[in-house]
Amino acid sequence: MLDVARIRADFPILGETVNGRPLVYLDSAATSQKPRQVLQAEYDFLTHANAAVHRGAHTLAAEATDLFEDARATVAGFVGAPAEQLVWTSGATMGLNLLGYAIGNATAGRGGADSASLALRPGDEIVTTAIEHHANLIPWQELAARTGATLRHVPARADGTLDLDAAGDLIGPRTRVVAFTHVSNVLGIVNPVAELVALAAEVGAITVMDACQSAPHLPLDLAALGVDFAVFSGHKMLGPYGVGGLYGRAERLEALPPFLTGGSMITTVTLDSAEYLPPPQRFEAGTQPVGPAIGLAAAVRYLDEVGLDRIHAHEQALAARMRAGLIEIPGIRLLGDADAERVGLWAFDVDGVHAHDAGQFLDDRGIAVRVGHHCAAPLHRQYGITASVRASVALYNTADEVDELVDAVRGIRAYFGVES
Amino acid sequence: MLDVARIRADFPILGETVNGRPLVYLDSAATSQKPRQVLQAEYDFLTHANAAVHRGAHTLAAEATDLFEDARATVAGFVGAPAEQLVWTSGATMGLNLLGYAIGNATAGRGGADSASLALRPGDEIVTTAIEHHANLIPWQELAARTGATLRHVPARADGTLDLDAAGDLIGPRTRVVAFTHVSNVLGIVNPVAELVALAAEVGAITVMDACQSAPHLPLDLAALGVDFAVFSGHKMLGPYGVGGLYGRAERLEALPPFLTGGSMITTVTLDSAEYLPPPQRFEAGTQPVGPAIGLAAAVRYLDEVGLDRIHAHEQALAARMRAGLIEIPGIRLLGDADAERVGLWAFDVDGVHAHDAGQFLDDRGIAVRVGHHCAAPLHRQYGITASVRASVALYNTADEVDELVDAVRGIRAYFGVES
Amino acid sequence: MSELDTLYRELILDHSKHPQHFGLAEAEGAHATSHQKNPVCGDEITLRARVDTDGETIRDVTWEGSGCSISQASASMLSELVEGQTRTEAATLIEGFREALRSRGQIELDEDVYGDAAALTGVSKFSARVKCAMLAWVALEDALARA
Amino acid sequence: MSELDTLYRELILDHSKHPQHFGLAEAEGAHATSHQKNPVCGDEITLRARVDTDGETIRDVTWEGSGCSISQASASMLSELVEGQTRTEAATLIEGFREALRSRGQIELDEDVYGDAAALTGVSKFSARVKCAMLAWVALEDALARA
Ligand SMILES: Cc1ncc(COP(=O)(O)O)c(C=O)c1O
Ligand SMILES: Cc1ncc(COP(=O)(O)O)c(C=O)c1O
Repeated sequence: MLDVARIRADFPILGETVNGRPLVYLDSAATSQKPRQVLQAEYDFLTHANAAVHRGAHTLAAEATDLFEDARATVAGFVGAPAEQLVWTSGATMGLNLLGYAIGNATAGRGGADSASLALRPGDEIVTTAIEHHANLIPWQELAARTGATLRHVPARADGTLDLDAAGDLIGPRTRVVAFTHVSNVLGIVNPVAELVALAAEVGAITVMDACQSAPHLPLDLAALGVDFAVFSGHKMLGPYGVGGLYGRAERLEALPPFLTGGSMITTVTLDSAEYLPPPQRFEAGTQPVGPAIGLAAAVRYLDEVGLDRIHAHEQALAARMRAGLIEIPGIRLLGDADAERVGLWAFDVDGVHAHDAGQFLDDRGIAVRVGHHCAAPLHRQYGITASVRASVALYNTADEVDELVDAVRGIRAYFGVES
Repeated sequence: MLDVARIRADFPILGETVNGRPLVYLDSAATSQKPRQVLQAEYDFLTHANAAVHRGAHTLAAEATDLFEDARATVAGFVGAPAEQLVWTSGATMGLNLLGYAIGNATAGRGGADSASLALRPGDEIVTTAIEHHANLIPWQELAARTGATLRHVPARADGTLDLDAAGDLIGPRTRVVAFTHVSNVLGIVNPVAELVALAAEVGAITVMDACQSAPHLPLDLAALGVDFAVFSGHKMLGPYGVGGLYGRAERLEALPPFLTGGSMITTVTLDSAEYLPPPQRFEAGTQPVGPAIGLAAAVRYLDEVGLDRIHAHEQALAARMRAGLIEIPGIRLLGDADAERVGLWAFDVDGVHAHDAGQFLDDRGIAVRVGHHCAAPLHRQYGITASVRASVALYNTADEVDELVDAVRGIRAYFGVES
Repeated sequence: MSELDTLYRELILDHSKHPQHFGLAEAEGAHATSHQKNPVCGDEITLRARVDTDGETIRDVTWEGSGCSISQASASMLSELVEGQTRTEAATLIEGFREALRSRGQIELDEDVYGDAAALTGVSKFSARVKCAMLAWVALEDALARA
Repeated sequence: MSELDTLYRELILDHSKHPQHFGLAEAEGAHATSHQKNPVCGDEITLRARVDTDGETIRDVTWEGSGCSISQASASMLSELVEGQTRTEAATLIEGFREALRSRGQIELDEDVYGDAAALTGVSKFSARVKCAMLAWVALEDALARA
């Protein structure tokens, strides 16, 4: 069991009131709140050791470099990776774009000899899924458009689970990339990574996993999962804005041409050409988000101290309680109500009331949920709606908060005059 | 005159000691220190109003969105631009890569009808200069390599000033992009922007200005300077890591195809294609560095309150004092010692002593300077060296600190046994 | 009246449930149409109108769309309001409406001028909803610019 | 001795001013060469060596390069040290050297084992300079791997 009261005391914002009611923050899937320890770590760094890293010989710079590289090792360890296989990014969106553009660059003949293995030819296929966040969809659309490759999609069944039979048919000898999310930010279902990785391995395709919604909620061992690449965002896992991670298997990272270019990622530069450092530096052009990286290291230390197993159990219990309450309410339809392993979020549709209005009603009671398509418009279209309400929990949420949500949801349709 | 003592009190790190000596921080051109007000602004936001912006209907999200957009207006105003012409980036390197890739995308036929105006054809020329930071050089090398355009360079004279006659010859009908730095991070010289803009305008080329080293040190009015695009980094201007700005003239931004793709930059998304929002959102895929942006707004408010005119005067006085001291020392050669307007930095070479050793000697006295090629390897090659020592000041530096530097530099060659 | 009730006035819920001028008229030569979208929540509105042969008077405002009650009610109220007004009057109304909605509760909409749409005054205190209320008005502005 | 003097021992300054084995030998078939670079400060070292016909003994270590006194002295000291050693001995020396330099002042280099190069012990407390001292050693490691 988690000592949630003690945890809450570390998150100053949870004491806020909204419209005169205590804040009930159920929007952690959009962005999590940050504990004191994270803010303090960044503050301490900026007031005691801040200096340009990897570039200076002075004491402060050496100290800053050590702290920055320690942060890399800490965050890498948290996701089951050696330090040198973790590239800092500004967030998951950036990490996925990095992959799309770097593969595009390989296709354009940039990079070293082994980069050719990543080049796409017209007719090659990129496979993603029907449930992706736009960040794991549009970069692949653009890569396909630039290279002449074809984009295909693993369909989702009505209950939100991926159709693995269809995936088996789709993934074939022309497949070069298989990009999928570990956990959908709308459905909360943990996808069958092992099966997808096996299908991709059979045809030698690169796997790219979006770990945004799993990293803060499940014990994560990327090396064991066997994916080639994975991305996550700091701000969703108790960390600061402006930092995220890209994990890559050593030989895949090594083969990848640079994406962003500039300072600190080169060995030799003349006016007309440049040679590039090995990973991870090759992908870290310019000044890195040093403060945010140090903050993120404090965040994963915090998560580790509480324990991901316990966090997962706590959040699953809250999700189960939420489901039990919501399915009793007339006119509420849960999206992705499958019998599957999941994280602590539910998106739902309120019959006869637009999600925006439902969200406003909840906000009036101090309850912060997300409304809209949650950057997964195609998935909402599949459910015949343009928007839904999503309530998502984190380690700092309580059963009482879940009950308050359920209670409030019960009042929505009456308020808007929709008969049940 | 600046009340430097009062300013210093706002920067907690300036009270640190290094090797038992009070820290003399002369490396602000690499990264500046951050005042309490900036740290506090970010802290207040994260502990009172943090939520996902542009995406939620709940009160916290609305508050966060307002603060985030207010920050945009503040930072835009600081550089002389309307809010909607400022795109958030993770830093200057990212902003320059955004331009390189977006122009590449236009060349590949992406973007709207007016994007075609930005497309490059083989034989087209991109002009940059011999004094650029790698961040304003390698992205153009890569763009040239991907599109078949040719990269050319405005040479620098021995005193570090740009050779405008040569620029006049170089910039011609085939020139499509002219990219130059406002102030070199090695030479400190303010470049002739008006002349370069006029040369580019004559042939209809796009101008891209790197304002990294001017934004924190000079009053900046990008609209008045007439450049098409400009970039700067938050961490060099008293702001947090992980945020920067890209300014664009309205019609140029409008013509530019997207670079990073993902959430929050689209209107309609299907599984196979997407339509994009107008600027600035078109260029802001995924979660933005909200905390850092709010911190950066506090930083520019701080700079504005002190006054850029007064800051510039103070820093110029320190630079003049530094020059007067250094040129008296045998074996010291200043790079870019031209009779030109400049900011407060000097790079120099110590005859017979490697820059790394010189920097170590200064560090022993608590003086933090930068040593190396400062991400401008070609420029150092032109001076026949691979590395130099650079001392750079900011508003919080004092005349005493400059004197300490000069004093210490006087001892370098003797320590390393080099006769003068 | 609770905060929430100042947003969801009875009149707004009425209009959203019984939208006026709903259902797009057949497009003829004289009609101008505008499609507007709020990308965050997927609200969409298509609005159509024509300007009379006098070159001034707005006629036959119809619309279609889906979205939250604020955006739907606003389209309904707007259509009633501007039917028969001149371009210039409509432009003034739109400007005034925009200003009031962006005023964060500082400016009230006058019922004598805005009719039922004055009930949207309360939206200005909910900055995340201003776009919803503006959607139809932006569509009309856009349509008139092309009519 | 000041902190700085623990870094810049007399011996280091001597070697950097009078580098031993400096000047690359002509490359013959049996020679292996490695070029290493520290991208931050532009230090460069090219080191060449050959392994005797016994397949073990290191001979004719020469080098060339430019950089700070630490990197130059380290190359000079290393060349003296490994001349005539076996591959295995050199590998052990390199490993021990790397460990000591990364120890942040915890591990001392034994003068009986490392000769003049033991004077580089002080570098381990200056983490930004560890790369400088390692440069030649990495070059030797790389060259031997190909010899
Ligand atoms: C002139 C100049 N341009 C570009 C950059 C790159 O900025 P950043 O590393 O913040 O992206 C720097 C700083 O390193 C610089 O001084
Ligand atoms: C599943 C998933 N993927 C990608 C993203 C994009 O993350 P970011 O906006 O931090 O780049 C998100 C969050 O919005 C997400 O939930």
